[in-house]
Amino acid sequence: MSETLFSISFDELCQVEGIEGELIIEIVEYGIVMPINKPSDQIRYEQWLFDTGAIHWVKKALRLRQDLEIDWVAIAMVIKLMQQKEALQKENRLYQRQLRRFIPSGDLD
Amino acid sequence: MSETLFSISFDELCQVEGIEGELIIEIVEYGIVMPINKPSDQIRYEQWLFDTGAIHWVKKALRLRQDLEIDWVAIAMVIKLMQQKEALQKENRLYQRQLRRFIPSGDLD
Amino acid sequence: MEFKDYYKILCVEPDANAKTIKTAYRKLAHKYHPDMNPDEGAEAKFKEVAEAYHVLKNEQLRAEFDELRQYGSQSRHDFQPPPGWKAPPNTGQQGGSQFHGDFSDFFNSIFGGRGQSHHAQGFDQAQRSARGQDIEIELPIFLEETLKESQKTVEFVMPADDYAQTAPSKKHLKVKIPQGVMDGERIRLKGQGKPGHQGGTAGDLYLHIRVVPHPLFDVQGHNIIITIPLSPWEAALGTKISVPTLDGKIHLTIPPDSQSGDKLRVKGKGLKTKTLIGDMFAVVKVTMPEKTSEKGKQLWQELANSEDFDPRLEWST
Amino acid sequence: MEFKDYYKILCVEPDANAKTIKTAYRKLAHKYHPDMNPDEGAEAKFKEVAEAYHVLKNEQLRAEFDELRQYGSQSRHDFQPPPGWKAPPNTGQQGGSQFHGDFSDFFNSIFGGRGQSHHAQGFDQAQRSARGQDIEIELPIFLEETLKESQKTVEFVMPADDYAQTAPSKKHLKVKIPQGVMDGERIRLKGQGKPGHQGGTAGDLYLHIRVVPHPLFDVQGHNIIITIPLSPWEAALGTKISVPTLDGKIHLTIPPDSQSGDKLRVKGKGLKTKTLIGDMFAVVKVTMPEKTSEKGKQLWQELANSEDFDPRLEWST
Repeated sequence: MSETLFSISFDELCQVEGIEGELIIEIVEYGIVMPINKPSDQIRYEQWLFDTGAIHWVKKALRLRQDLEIDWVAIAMVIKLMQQKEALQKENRLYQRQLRRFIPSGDLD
Repeated sequence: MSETLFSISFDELCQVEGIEGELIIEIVEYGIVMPINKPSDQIRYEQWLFDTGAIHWVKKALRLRQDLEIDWVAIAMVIKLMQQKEALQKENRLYQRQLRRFIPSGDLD
Repeated sequence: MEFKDYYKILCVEPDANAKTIKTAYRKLAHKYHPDMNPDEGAEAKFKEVAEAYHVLKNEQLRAEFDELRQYGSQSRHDFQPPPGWKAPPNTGQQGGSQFHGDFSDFFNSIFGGRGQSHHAQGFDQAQRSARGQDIEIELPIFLEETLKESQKTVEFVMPADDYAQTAPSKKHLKVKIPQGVMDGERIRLKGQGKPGHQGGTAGDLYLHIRVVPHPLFDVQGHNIIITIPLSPWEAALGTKISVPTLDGKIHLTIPPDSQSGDKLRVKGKGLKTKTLIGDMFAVVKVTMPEKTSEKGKQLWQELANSEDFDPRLEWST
Repeated sequence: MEFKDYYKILCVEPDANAKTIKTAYRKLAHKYHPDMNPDEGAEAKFKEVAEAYHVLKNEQLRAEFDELRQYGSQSRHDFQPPPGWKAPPNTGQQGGSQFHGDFSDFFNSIFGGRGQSHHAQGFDQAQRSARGQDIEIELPIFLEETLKESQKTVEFVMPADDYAQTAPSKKHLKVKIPQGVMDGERIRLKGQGKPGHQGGTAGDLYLHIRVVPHPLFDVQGHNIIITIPLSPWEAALGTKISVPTLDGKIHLTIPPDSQSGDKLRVKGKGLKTKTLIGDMFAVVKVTMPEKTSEKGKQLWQELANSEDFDPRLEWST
């Protein structure tokens, strides 16, 4: 039976992506992702914990940086917009499903 | 009675924003906006026509570039995502309105 | 007037170099930029950050600020420029970005109109051209009005002149709204924006069309959707009803044994542009009376006994 | 094998300088990047562009390519490297971005495994660490399964080893799915990804939770919504019905004179996490029988006569 985790530590994240801790601190400073234990602010970065959804965005941010050579400010903006888009798409699917319960023929055409 | 227009010419756009034509060509090259008569491709840029919605995005692109000092690739990505977000929000509003016709009490809470 | 410590605003040390200042600015700016952050207060925060950067990125302004800062830091809350400080008269705000050039009283008291043209390359409208600014306003329009060309009187406030002394003024403008405008479209009224300066042309006025949500019709592309409330007996027996459209009523035949959610298409009763005409979709919604009479209750009971119907058949499979 | 003209792919002249090449690459890359463009074919196009850039941005690779290009441009459609061309053996693909390092046969035939580690700074995983790659798979889960901790057997394909000779293989893994997982969440299984190389630790396996749309229940936050089909007489007279929830049936009292769209709240029958329990909302939907008996028609007619009800009252105001 494998252990299931919902988080990843700062150290582990450094290993996963093979990137410097500084880069991760940078990513956090730009607000691309937020450690789940950050708010207390007393926490040193070595103790940061990220949720497993954050890893997905960290990887995407690194990929965008590498593939498109855009800087952190731009990446932060792009990631934020992508996250908002994802949330809207999810909302959309819910509304559509709900609507179809009342109009089974679904979308107009 | 004022004349209503749905487009703006390349020349006019240069005056509006007080920017060089080169910058506008750049914006078009990055796909941030598209002249409405572009597809024919034979059209020289001096003859480009933009729809009045495009102006809105041109201005936003210039503002982002000035205020945040991000480059064109990043601006193109940000603008594209903003446009997609806007479309999703519009769709969302339609679904919500439709849903409320069948569930008048609207959102759950 | 409160003293503004631009270093504190950007969270940098007073000896920070240009690169550090730029990085600090951008980190804060992308967080609070009104295009990225709709929160109340974000725009004000962005303006503050932009003003700090505007001063600190310019060597001369920064030097002047540094000088003042030593003086100002002693009288933080009731700052006045030192006697003899040569603040040029405020020449007002100038174009470019909608954010730059909109500086605080503190800024204006120490720098006046100076340094307001340090825009990025290509944006330096105020110096190269005196074309008036564009103005954009929202124009609410009823769905019915989009069916044919209509006339509207548009009211808006013309902002104060950038250079001279005119105050903001109310403007009225008669406008022809073309057939088939859609929600979110922008209409351009050439030369109806802010007047130009020194012979420059006037800016344009943009009308951002907002189609007012209709009590009966929803819009989907060029089609409109109406919900048709039917009593259960109308749905069961079928009926002919009079249905509103955007231009007058039509008669619609509801077939017997209609169901909630059934959709009837009415050709050509949607939105109209010069090139295409949408349809209207009528969606059946079976609606119950608010109250039932004693006679009614008896009839409902008889129906319950007579009809062989399990509305929740899907639950048992 | 087809000859790939990397200059054509980037739309640049063969004498383009490094800056032009970079600009050309970025212009194309942001258009086709899989994170930005979901269209079919976009990813293939991006990989092509990335490969071209990978070669042309590297002086040595570019020089070798230029040499080959003169040779290759003669036999465009059936390209073979010239006799004696020293293509090192393909050492396989290596980590970093999910796109870089995934080169065409053409690339491999001329450069082999060389030049595959020219990633941007900070990404050069392959050289600094031999930790295995992470793997992410989608895990469909039924809504009912989220109510309590459950066990699942996860099946996935372990990709081929980057370095050695193992083929892709099917893996089975028993996994404990915690109570209250939500759609879109990711679960991490430490060390269950690709094995490491030369003593490196294994990568992780991520399970991306996809809650399967339920035939009856919709999810909104921690609440669930069920539509309750009622016959018109049930709605009029009220009734007691048995309603499914995620864990067994409950009895629900429908009051008389219920209306389509009415919403009943059933406390505590929503989704459950360790810290909170959502509610179930039951939404009434008045549903007509598919067919009406002769007796029924008569009763409907009597109801029509007996009840004083205008379902379309809102249209006349």
